[in-house]
Amino acid sequence: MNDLLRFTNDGEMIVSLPHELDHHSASAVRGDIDTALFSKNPKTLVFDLSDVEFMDSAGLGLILGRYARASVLGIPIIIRDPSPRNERLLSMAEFHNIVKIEHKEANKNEKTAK
Amino acid sequence: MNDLLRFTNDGEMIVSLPHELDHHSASAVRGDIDTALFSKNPKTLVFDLSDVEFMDSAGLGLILGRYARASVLGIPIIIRDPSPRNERLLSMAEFHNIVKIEHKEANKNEKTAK
Amino acid sequence: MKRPQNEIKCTFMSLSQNESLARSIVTGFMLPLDPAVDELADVRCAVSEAVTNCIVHAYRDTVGLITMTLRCYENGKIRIIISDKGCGIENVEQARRPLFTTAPDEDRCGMGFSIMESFSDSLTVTSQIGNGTKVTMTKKLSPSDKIPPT
Amino acid sequence: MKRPQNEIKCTFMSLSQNESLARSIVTGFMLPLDPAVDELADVRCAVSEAVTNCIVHAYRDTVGLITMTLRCYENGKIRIIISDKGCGIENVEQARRPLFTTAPDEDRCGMGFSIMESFSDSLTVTSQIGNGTKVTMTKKLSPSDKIPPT
Ligand SMILES: Nc1ncnc2c1ncn2[C@@H]1O[C@H](COP(=O)(O)OP(=O)(O)O)[C@@H](O)[C@H]1O
Ligand SMILES: Nc1ncnc2c1ncn2[C@@H]1O[C@H](COP(=O)(O)OP(=O)(O)O)[C@@H](O)[C@H]1O
Repeated sequence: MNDLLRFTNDGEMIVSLPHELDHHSASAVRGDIDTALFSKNPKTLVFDLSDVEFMDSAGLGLILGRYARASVLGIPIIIRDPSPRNERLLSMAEFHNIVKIEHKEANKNEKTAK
Repeated sequence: MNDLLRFTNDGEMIVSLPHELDHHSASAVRGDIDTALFSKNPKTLVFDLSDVEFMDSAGLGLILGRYARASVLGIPIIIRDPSPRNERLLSMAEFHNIVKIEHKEANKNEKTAK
Repeated sequence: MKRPQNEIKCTFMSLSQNESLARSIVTGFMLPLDPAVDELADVRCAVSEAVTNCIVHAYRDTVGLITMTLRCYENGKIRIIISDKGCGIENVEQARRPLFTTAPDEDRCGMGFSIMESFSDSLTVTSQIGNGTKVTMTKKLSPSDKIPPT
Repeated sequence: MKRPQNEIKCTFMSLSQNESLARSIVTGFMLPLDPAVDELADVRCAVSEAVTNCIVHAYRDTVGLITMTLRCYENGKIRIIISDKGCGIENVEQARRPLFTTAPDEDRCGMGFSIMESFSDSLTVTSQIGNGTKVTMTKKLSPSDKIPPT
């Protein structure tokens, strides 16, 4: 995976989740995410869902598993730019209660428009 | 099918073949093409292949069947803008010998560029 | 039930790469039925859950065969049956509860059956320890507003 | 031959809408193998020909079942078997000749077997009158230049 992980100057570790996020693809990225999480010790862990066209409960499980690890390290999690459909899936598993879900794409476009 | 058939001022009847041209989709358009061919009596019958992403021998058969009917009516056939892959398929069935294959998209772009 | 208008039965190995294969098959089967975008997405997701369960739970640490049958009927109803010959489920009622999972350490979150249930009109699960599990889902597609091809 | 790395067997009705379904299945099966664009297109076309023949010739004026089996092996070889229980072919050698067709008035142009042959590495056709036809194709995919996912 090429652009799975990015690190910003303000301490965000951004995980760009794959186009089709199922058990197969989740298993393929999990190790890399965990390794980076422990070695880079970011200030915030961001899951960028803007490219995720398909997601099932394996995506929920992937995020939940990282949430558990990040919590131990005291690192907050943000879920960024889920599609309406994926946000519905996240709320089915009550993710709204434990992580911040934000929409940055919209803001970005606003800024560009000005 | 919405834009299957178009008629130009210089007597061309243009058939825009579907994205996936197999036996199923060929059967769906065949009747409309033949009805128009006999009722509108165009000067030239053009098969526009620019949108055809997939084609198998059913596409060859569709064109060949129209070729036979058009020949009886004295109407010449032009195959326009096949992809390299589809042109290879046409030449496997020796279509070069019986119909004109032309590439107009390139010309069009040239004109636009000027 | 009446004769199906179309039917496909597939048997494939319980490899995780076949999760996307199963979704491709469902998509290919449903597209001629002209489903709404969300209906197709619902069914793709429900199928993905059922197939993943066979791979992750039924054939844990082994590879076995998964059977998927898709049927559609004249009234726009589709029926999907996904079965395995794996370990089976001890307590189906418990397994179907939201958030219940026997594999939390593998990032399973126990939402598989809940998703299948909410993305279909009916979900039946039958299972026998040591003999496998069969999941049946039905969904009625909304009437298409497009003109059917003649 | 060695055990396949992956395998799927499907049985579906001989309806023309299942021509595209068969192509979807092949695509879903091949994508994880990371085929070259032209290799995938070749196989999709060859499969389309074989499946269409079952619909048009084997089960002419009736609906029967088509079976498609896809296998891939470690060395990048894939094997595709498409069979029907339809009318069978009287003279296979003749049927395989370019431009030979028994259905010219239905816009068949007799290029099906030629295309299957040129788009695969090997084509075997066995048939029995009244018992059906079995088409087997193999193709070796070129080694992928992309890094396999770890
Ligand atoms: N096909 C199956 N074979 C065996 N056990 C299964 C199967 N499907 C589900 N289960 C059991 O039911 C439980 C709940 O399933 P599910 O709701 O899909 O959540 P999850 O897959 O996240 O665990 C699983 O943890 C497993 O114990
Ligand atoms: N599955 C089949 N069952 C019965 N006959 C077949 C089958 N496949 C091919 N044939 C026969 O072989 C002939 C040649 O097939 P093909 O090369 O695919 O050309 P086409 O399909 O255009 O006729 C067909 O016209 C038909 O008579």
